[in-house]
Amino acid sequence: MRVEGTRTFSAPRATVWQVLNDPERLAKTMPGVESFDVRDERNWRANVKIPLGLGGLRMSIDFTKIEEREPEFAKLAAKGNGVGAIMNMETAFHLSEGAAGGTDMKWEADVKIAGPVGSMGQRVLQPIVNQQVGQVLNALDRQVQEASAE
Amino acid sequence: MTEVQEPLVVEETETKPGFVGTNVPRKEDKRLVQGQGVFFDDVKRHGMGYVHFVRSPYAHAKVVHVDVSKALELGGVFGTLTGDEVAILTDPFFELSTPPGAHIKDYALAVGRVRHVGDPVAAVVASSRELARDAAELVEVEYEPLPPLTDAEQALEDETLLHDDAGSNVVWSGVFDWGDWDGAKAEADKIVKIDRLHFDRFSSTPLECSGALVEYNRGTGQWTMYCNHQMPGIGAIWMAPALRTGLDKLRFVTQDIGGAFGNKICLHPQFVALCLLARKLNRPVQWTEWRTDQHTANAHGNERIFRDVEVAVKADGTLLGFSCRAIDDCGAFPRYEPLGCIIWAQVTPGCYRWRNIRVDFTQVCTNKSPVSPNRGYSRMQHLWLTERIIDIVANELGLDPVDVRKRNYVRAEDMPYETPNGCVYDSGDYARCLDIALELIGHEGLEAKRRDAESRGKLLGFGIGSTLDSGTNNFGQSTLLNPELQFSGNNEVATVKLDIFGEIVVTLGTVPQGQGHETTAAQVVADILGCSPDDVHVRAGHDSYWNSHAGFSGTYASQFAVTGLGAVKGATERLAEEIKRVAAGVFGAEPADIELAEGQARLAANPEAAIPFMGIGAIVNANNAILPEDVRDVTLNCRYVYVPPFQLPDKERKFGNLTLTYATQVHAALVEVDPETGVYDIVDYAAVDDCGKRIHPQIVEGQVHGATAQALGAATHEIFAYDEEGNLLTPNFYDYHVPHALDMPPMRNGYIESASPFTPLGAKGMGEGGGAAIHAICAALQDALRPRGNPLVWRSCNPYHQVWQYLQDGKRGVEVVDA
Amino acid sequence: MLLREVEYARPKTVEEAIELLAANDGARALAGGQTLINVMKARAASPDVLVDLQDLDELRGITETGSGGLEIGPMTTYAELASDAAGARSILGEVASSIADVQVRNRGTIGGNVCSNDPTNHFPPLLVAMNASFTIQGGEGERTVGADEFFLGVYMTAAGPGEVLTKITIPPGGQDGFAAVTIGRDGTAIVAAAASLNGGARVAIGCVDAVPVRAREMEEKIGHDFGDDNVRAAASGLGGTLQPPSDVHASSDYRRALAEVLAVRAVVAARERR
Amino acid sequence: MSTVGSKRITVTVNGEEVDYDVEARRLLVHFLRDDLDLTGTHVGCDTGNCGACSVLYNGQLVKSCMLLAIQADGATIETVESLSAEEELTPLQQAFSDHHALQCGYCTPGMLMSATALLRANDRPTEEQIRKAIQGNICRCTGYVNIVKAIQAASGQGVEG
Repeated sequence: MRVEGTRTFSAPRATVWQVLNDPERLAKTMPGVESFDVRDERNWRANVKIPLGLGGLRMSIDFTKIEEREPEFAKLAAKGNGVGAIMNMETAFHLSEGAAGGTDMKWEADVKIAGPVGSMGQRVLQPIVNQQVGQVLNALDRQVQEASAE
Repeated sequence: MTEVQEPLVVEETETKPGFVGTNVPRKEDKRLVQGQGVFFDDVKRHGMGYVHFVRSPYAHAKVVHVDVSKALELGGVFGTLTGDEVAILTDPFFELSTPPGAHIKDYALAVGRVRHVGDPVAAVVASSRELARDAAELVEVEYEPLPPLTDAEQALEDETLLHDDAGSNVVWSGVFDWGDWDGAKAEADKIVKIDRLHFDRFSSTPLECSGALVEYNRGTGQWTMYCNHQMPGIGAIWMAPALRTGLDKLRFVTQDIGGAFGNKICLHPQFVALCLLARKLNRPVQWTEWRTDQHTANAHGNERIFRDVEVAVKADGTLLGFSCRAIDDCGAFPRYEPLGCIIWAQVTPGCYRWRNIRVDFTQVCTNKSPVSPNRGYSRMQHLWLTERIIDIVANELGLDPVDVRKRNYVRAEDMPYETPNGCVYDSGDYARCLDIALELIGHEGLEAKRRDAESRGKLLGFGIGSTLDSGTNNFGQSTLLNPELQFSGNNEVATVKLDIFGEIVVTLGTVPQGQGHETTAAQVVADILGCSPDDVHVRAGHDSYWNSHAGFSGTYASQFAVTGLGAVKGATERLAEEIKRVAAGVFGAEPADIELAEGQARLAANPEAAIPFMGIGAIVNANNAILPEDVRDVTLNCRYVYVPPFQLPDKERKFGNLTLTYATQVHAALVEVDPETGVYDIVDYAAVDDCGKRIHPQIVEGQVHGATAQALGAATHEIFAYDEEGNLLTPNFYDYHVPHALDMPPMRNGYIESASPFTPLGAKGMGEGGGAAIHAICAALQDALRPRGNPLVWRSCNPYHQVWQYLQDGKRGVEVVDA
Repeated sequence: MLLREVEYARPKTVEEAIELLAANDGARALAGGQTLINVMKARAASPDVLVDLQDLDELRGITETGSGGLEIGPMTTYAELASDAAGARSILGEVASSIADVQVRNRGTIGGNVCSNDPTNHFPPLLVAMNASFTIQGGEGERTVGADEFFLGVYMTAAGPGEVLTKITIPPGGQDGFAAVTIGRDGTAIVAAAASLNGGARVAIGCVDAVPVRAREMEEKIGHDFGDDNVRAAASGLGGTLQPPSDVHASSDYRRALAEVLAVRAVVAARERR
Repeated sequence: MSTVGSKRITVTVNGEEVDYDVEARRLLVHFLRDDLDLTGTHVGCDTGNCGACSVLYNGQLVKSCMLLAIQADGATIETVESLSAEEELTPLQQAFSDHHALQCGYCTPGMLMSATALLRANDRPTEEQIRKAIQGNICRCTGYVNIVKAIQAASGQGVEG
């Protein structure tokens, strides 16, 4: 399933770029992260418990930065493994100078979920993904604020 | 009299002959209503292990590595089995197809690659069901995803291959060309062209899933499978060579089976895995399939796409013939296929007299669940095509579908009727069945009903489905696909014996799943021996060690009333003759002087001189020194193999009689569509059936009800739908909605009896004809939507969103050109 | 089938239940179990601890508070709602009796229905339309949350970890309507719409997002004119404001179209209720 | 109070009181079938849709696959095995046979329990009420036609299962 959108940050593009490329900060934007380790500057692994009200879906997710053109484009691949679900996601960010020194981010993500959850949860997955994405973007906003405050 | 009368219940004690044709109480019922039936999952053994399969989450992927070590460390785990072991310990199952399909390698577990979601990659055995699943979660499998193929037409391009050994995704292809299609086009006034018709995937989804408890006998090397395989004969033919053992090393035992409908014919891969585990772990192992497993990885009905359909028709609606490309999607492995590539030809012209038919047929593999015969197997798909053609042609030419049918139906006076491809329709009166259906559903009041619906903001639609249920296969048809195959004809076995205390014991080669074989067999025996069905003990279920069986034994393809009961009749007549010889010997009379009645053998001329069956049984089994020499060959244990009168088909012309009997179904439906939402109700329904002589009318009616319900499900909500990743989106009864009690329309039933001239009892196989309901609903929707853009109903499954879509885009994909 | 290992407790009081739920963030309250047990069977989600609320009689029952107002114990089953106990607001019984089947209605509870908040559930949109409020008890005592704030996401509500939903309050009223398209009769909802007319109109749509969606524009356009024409006019364009999921039962566009049709039918049904 | 992973429960099944150690995760249906060997209660799905596992739980119709055995501590359960003694069929069971309301017989135990619950509450149900009462029980053989007939016939005799 594809989700995409745009987001405007009241911070310079360099700051947004920096946040998007800082695993530590990125980690803080993801829901239910229990542990996060940086293998190298292109590869990270996160153990997450995606908060589903009925008791959370545990996954270990490997992130790989597969493409970047500083400061306007980055592409990230995520491969998640959990019981009953396997997730493959590719997400891309386009940053451009926005009005009043702000930054416009155009993003798109292609999320593929296989396994029992993938087939059984169809009617609930899309709302969940949309909602999680919303939370990630809000968290990203906060990180950008913090970063520009520093 | 067209209404089926209320069941007549025969008194338990009644012993008058003439039971065939009456509703005697079903012998199966008592144990089943008391919860005392024995289904495979009810069988337990000391120390048995529970099997859980580790299944692929991917539709298509390389299996890089399977690591079972963590699972083996878990307490209570007895052992595991992986694809690597299977590849060493077994040979691939034999394939029925010619190349490329012939080169496909199909094993009990995935070897090196998974080809559909749910494809088993490993098995774990543990001391409890829960532990087995826990352990299965600890098996680590590394996959390398490959592009999934979920579209049959895309599969034809062979850009991605499922089976490298085959070198193509095509399993089998061939052109069937009967009559003179080009001549028909020249003779026609109009050619109706339909771009695409799509018969969707579904299956009968028996309520009891598949499974078995398997024991291995180290001393004899024999496996015993307490299971629900519905066709053990063919199961053993697949399994024995794969396991590198003999047929007699495989014992299949079934008692009660919770429905099968064809879906329990292709269990050999799972069963081979169980056999390997039972031997490896030296303990009984038990596997119970889950609903989700049955939906993702057992047996779907064939999905079939018809492209470039052309119909040659005269201005008055006389049909001359049709041509099309058929693309059949058999999923990841052929298993029982490519037999579906010929089975449809049993009903090539449907119910109609057109003589010129050309079908370019191709079957391909995709990354979906494998298929297997499913009630109405392969004929259902083809008959949907012929019925859709009738209603589309009528719609396009502004003709009445009733008139078009009556004008083109094979007529009663044409029976027996030879079809363009050499099949022989034995008997029937389609037009009369249609008249009865129209009467039952009140067709004359149709326009008034339309106006009434309109006044309530609804669109009323009327539709007919007229189909044939071809029964008793000539397996020679397989040679039309693969000339190398050494199959032809058909056979079934029964034994009937008279025991020392006078018990009459019957064993069948068939494997019943609710069709009432114990009851109908007893009816036939009782009539011949002059006793009550209550005096006849028909062994429940099937045990391949103790039930005599033949190569084609089993319960499938609408044939029990012909082959099974034909065998019972033959064996009973032999027993009757032996009883008469014994009695004649005792009385110093001739066998011809003896009559059998009231459980006795007696002198017709002097009924006082009678020996009860108990006496006959005692003399032959325990007191035979009193018998004259010339009667001592009598065993009172008679076996008969019924063999239908078939010839080898002509391989060159793909011509010959492929089945013995043709039961008729003519259904009619009224639907009301809510044009705002696409939601529709089936407000009235009529089903008329003609299966020749009815042995047990109540059982026949029950089969009609059930087959109709399954087809109504397939027409409305039942669809195995996949996303582009190859995830099955309807893996359970939430999303795969089968009819519940509130979903069923009122059902009016009628029947006629056109006895078959070709069968021992004048009966025809039946039970698979419900496909008529799919056609009736599609036609009714077409009729209802006509005022709203007259869209083409091109899918066989039409849930509400599909109907709404028709209303939005009015998609046509049909044109009429002057020839 | 075959759940993962789980711990179990069967408290005798709400306080005990809250203690148990607070003690382990993997703990879940078990009400009727008609959703939770199923999810656990699939092992799609697996609580570490189940806190079985079956003995908490204080969470059962329906009290009339006058002019159609109700206080409903969350452990009240669909069957109890259907059996006219909620006579003052007959819509509750009508909707309850159309959920699934007898077996589910005997076990399933209104509290479980709203707390699981599966997008296809009937009660979330209905209770939003009825402007219900939800009383939640936790370690820090009791708080009350309005319907518009209660539903947070799929399987997520304001009743968080260590908390128990103790009361559902329906304000006075009576002109309620509900309309749904389901998969077969009494089947899973494809889209559901609920309306309650109390002065103005409150309209909520289910199965089009993670939470029930208020049709606020439509409500404003309706104002106090519940006539067919005005309601239809008010509903047109509603679909465009939604981003419904698309699945095997419905495309996003189909859900948008159904939302408009069903919203109208729900309002009309509410208007016609006597 | 503390939580448990398993527990000895006391349940009255078909009139007999049984004590049994069960894991907290054990479903009631597996407890009945595998632990107590009451195999008349069947499993036809894994999502609580088919009703083949229907039993009476404290007099109420439930699906035993949607309940944990440990929840049943202290409860009274009736399964299909309780309906009739070895020989005599009840009028409901007899009506199922007389009207050919079963073919493979797999859904029948659950169907009988649903009909029993209906007839205890309403001895003259209408067809609509009967269909509503068995809505939670899937049958793949009969199309429900003869099941509805059989329940009507049984209720004509004003009997409970």
